[in-house]
Amino acid sequence: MTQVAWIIPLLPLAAFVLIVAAGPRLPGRGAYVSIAGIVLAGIGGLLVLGEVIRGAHADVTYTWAVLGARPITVGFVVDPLSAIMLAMVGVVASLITIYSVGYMAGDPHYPRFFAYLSLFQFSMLFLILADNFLFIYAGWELVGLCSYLLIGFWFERPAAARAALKAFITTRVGDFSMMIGILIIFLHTGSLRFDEVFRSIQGGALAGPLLTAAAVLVFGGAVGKSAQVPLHVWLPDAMEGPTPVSALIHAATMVAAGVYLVARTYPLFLASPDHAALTVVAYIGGITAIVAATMGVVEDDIKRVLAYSTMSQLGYMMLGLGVLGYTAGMFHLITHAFFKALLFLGAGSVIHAVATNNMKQMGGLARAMPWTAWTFIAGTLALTGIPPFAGFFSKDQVLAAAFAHDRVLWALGAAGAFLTSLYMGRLIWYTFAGTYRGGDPHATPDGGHGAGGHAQPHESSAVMVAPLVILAVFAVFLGWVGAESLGNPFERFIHFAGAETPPGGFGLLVLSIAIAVAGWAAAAAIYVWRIVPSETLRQALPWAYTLLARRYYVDDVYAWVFIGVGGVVVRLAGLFDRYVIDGLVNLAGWLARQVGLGLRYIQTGREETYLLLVFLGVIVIVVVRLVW
Amino acid sequence: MPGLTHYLVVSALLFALGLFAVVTRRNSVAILMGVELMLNAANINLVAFNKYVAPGAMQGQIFALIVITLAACEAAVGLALVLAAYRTLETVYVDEINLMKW
Amino acid sequence: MDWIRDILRAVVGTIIIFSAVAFIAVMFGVLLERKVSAWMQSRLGPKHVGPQGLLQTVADTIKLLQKENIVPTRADPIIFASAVIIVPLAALLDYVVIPFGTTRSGPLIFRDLNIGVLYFAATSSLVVIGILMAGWGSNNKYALLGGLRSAAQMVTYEIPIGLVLVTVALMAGSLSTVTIVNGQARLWYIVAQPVAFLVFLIAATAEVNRAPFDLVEAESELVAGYFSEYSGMRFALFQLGEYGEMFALAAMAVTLFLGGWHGPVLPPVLWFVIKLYALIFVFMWVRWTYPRIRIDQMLNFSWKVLIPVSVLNLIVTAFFVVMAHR
Amino acid sequence: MSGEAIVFYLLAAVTLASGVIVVTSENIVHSAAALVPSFLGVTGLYILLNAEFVAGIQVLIYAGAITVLILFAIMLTEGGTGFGTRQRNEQAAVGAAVAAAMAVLLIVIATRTGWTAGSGTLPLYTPGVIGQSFLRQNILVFEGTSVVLLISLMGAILIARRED
Repeated sequence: MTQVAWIIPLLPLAAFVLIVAAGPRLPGRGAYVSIAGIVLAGIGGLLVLGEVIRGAHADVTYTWAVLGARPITVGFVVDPLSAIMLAMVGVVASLITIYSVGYMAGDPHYPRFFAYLSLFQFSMLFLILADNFLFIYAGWELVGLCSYLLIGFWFERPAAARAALKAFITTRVGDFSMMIGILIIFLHTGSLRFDEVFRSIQGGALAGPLLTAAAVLVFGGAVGKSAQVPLHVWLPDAMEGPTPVSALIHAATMVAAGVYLVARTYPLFLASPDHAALTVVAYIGGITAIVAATMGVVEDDIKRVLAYSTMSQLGYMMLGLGVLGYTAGMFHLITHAFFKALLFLGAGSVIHAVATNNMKQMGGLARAMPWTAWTFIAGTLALTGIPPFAGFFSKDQVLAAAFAHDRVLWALGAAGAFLTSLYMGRLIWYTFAGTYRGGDPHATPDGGHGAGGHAQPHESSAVMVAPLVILAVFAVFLGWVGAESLGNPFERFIHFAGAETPPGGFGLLVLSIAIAVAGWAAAAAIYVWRIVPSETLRQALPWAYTLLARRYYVDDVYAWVFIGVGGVVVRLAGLFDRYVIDGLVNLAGWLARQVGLGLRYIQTGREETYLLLVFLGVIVIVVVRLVW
Repeated sequence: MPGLTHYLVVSALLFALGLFAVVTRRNSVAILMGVELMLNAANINLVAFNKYVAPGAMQGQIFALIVITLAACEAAVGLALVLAAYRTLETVYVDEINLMKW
Repeated sequence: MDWIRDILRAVVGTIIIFSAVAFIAVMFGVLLERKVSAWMQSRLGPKHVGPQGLLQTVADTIKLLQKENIVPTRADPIIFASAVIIVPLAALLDYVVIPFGTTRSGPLIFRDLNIGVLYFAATSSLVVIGILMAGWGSNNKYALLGGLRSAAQMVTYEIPIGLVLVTVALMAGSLSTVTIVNGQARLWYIVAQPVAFLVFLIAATAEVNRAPFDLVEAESELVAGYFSEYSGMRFALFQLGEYGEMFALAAMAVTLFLGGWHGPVLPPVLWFVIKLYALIFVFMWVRWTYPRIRIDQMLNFSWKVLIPVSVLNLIVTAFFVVMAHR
Repeated sequence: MSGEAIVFYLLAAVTLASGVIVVTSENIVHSAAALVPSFLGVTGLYILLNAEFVAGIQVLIYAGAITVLILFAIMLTEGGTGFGTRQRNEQAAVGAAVAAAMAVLLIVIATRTGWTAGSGTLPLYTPGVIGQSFLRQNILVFEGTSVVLLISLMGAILIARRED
């Protein structure tokens, strides 16, 4: 299986082609084909994972083209890193696709959704299996495209169309940076293949500040894709897409591709002098972790809260990688994928039931939809790092690595963990506790994704609940594979020489738990016991609230820079274009016209004129000949 | 005794007259007349060369005869065209026959 | 310079024709016409001027000479005047190649051109131009219609005449009229070419605008055709041209088919004159016997009957000539 | 001045004077009528050049047929009624200059070139000799011309035919 792992991405691709070609005529209007493709791919991924755990390894390379003396090779690699990603993506995507059958039921563009989903799955698996920068870049762009298509799936909604464009353009900035980085690497090492590139770097083909620059540029791609500061602005808006898409792309897989990219090209970062590149990675991650968490505290849209949470957790992963916690970062990636997918799907289930995204219009849903509520709470506990849920192990490892490496970064992470508990607690109490504050769900106009005609919120269908339950199981128990008390099997499987996570120590463990619990307590104090009600806080700190609600004005700065300043530049360029360039073009046209107007006295269409000119010519020739 | 040059001069003048008619006349029939004059000038040349430059040969006269034949063809077709144009456009002035222009 | 002598001879000959042959013949022809018509209509005809009215035409000519030359107001004076000259001149030029007889020093002919028959066709075709000019120059719709009809008719009937000329030239192996006449010393071509003779006779009748092809001058339709506006001596000159053309065609018919001057006992010139007047009489006979035909019938007859027949005749003749030379 | 020269100059004068009328007359019928003496003058020149057959054909075709055809065309179109109409286009002056320059150039070339006078006796250009030449040395030209003649005959009929 390992040697033919390239089949795995082709299964969703085949599903995509089938749905595009046959569409609604397929069983389940294309959904079953899509599910079959990704489930088979997921099984394949698990098989590969099993074989890799037992020591299998594959690296297949073909020479695709030769540029001068430099062969461009393409191929795929199966090692622990790609195997675990393959399995994770396969399983999570399978569950989300199954969930989508229920969530998207009744949508007029049902087959198109599954076609996009399959195309995305292909792209993601392709990206994971890439053994060279070319393939990873191609997969990178493909998932970007799918993200664009899926965010704008309800393109008839202006907000969705705008969000899709925003995501596409923002990630494009990162992608461009990544392309430059790849080109620098190719220029100096003469290869795009990871093995050869790393070997060349060890041989000193690329070193010093240039290497750092290349690494940071490649990391720029990850910043864009993983929604790290300062390219994070697209992810909250990306929640305009269907919730399964948010779960699959903007929580579990695609945004994790940035982390995967850093992990995949880790030798590049590690080779950077004084760990400069890794420091950049770590600080970007740490800042993102806390910035996103603070923004999440004031957000009312349930999906956006989760989106900020995702950004924050991605920041943790980056932080982990940046502080030499290679295993910790990857471990957090895997666990996060499961519990964040669970949270998103649960949020989707809630939205499906109440037909709104606004948490303030929910409440008391735990009674109406217990399955959703309990799985959601399990995911939340995992996220906030309450033992023994999955997030506890991974986050703890990240924080331990940060503590060992840089206390400032640890402080950022710890503050983020506190805030995580705070906003997640807020979310839980707003949504599931108390009494129902919303109106008739189907009276609200925001029911564009198949809200049924029911007066009271009720539990979602089995096809939606079943994935929740499976994911909840993962969220609860997956952490143990990285438990140090069990010898941390995950680290034995995925590790990187020179970036071993140091053991955290018991004190740190307790501190971490205490921070998480403190967050929960703060949330309870504000939202349940109302010791310090949120309104009071808002009035006491209006500037802080405004700052957070306006997302630190980043969007406004961008708007000012790109629309204000950029607009001026563009307008100047427009003037230049209109008067100088167009002037030149019009001058050419005007000249041609004037010449034509002049010449048309020769082109009269009458034989007399032509004959006269002929004989004039004859006379000139003869005179010249006679005079000569 | 008039020699070759005499005939050539007459031919040249006749040719210039024909050319003048062709270039300046508006009436298409008059243009055809100019063409006939030019052809006559050419024929004078042919026959004169036959007599003075190549007395033993026949080609000068042969070609003069062929030119006359073709002139008849040209006149027939040309005048047929003039008639057809006149029937359609009710004019024989070439600068007014400009339906296909611009 | 023998060709200067030729030109002088031609000029002198033209004068002689003009005075002797043409004037006298034509005047006599006009009288004959009136006499024949009178005879056919059981009348007497001119009888008072001269013996048996012989000088009637002379008197008429003198009368015409005295008459005023009227030029219509809107007429084109140059064209109007020059048309009068072209018509009789072209008719008279035909006589250059007619061999009237033979003497001990050679044939009695103004110039025995080696392109004789071609010359005849060329000069007789010039008449059309005169007629067109007369018709247009008169600024009279009858004249213009008559001129156009006449031109169409003459152009049409020139073709069978030309084909017949070629046929006979083929028989004789020459374009020279003298050679053609000499070729008939033993057998007149009318025997070998009866079809060609008939075609020629019919076409000649049409060529000179005589009945039944006289619709050009149809009094009932077009007054007098292209010379409606002409008066006095100009009218006489047109008459001269017409009769001159008729005599020329008759003379050519004699030359081509009736053996020219050949004949027993009588002197050659006399034989020629006898044959000529016999043909003239035939023309007149036809004129006063047959009714006029319509213009479309006339044109159709030439294009659909005469020309195909003469072409066929030419081909057959050519075939036999080639076979005979084998 | 010899007799031949007198005749030559006479014929040349007739030809060119008529030609001038042809190209300058404001009356199209006058132009057409003036073609006749011009063609006949050229005919005379042919006779001076010992080309009697060409001369005969010239009279038959040009004077007899083409002129009549032109007159017919004039009568069938506007019959020379366009007296008031401008007969010359706007490039008359330039055209006159070009034509004059062309005449001067041709005359200069004709007088400057040293024509090699051919040796040999002038044969008698009888119709028979010309016919033999046509059907022996120049058979291809002859046949080609006859095809052109046939085609133009049919073409002229086709073009001038009134479509009913």
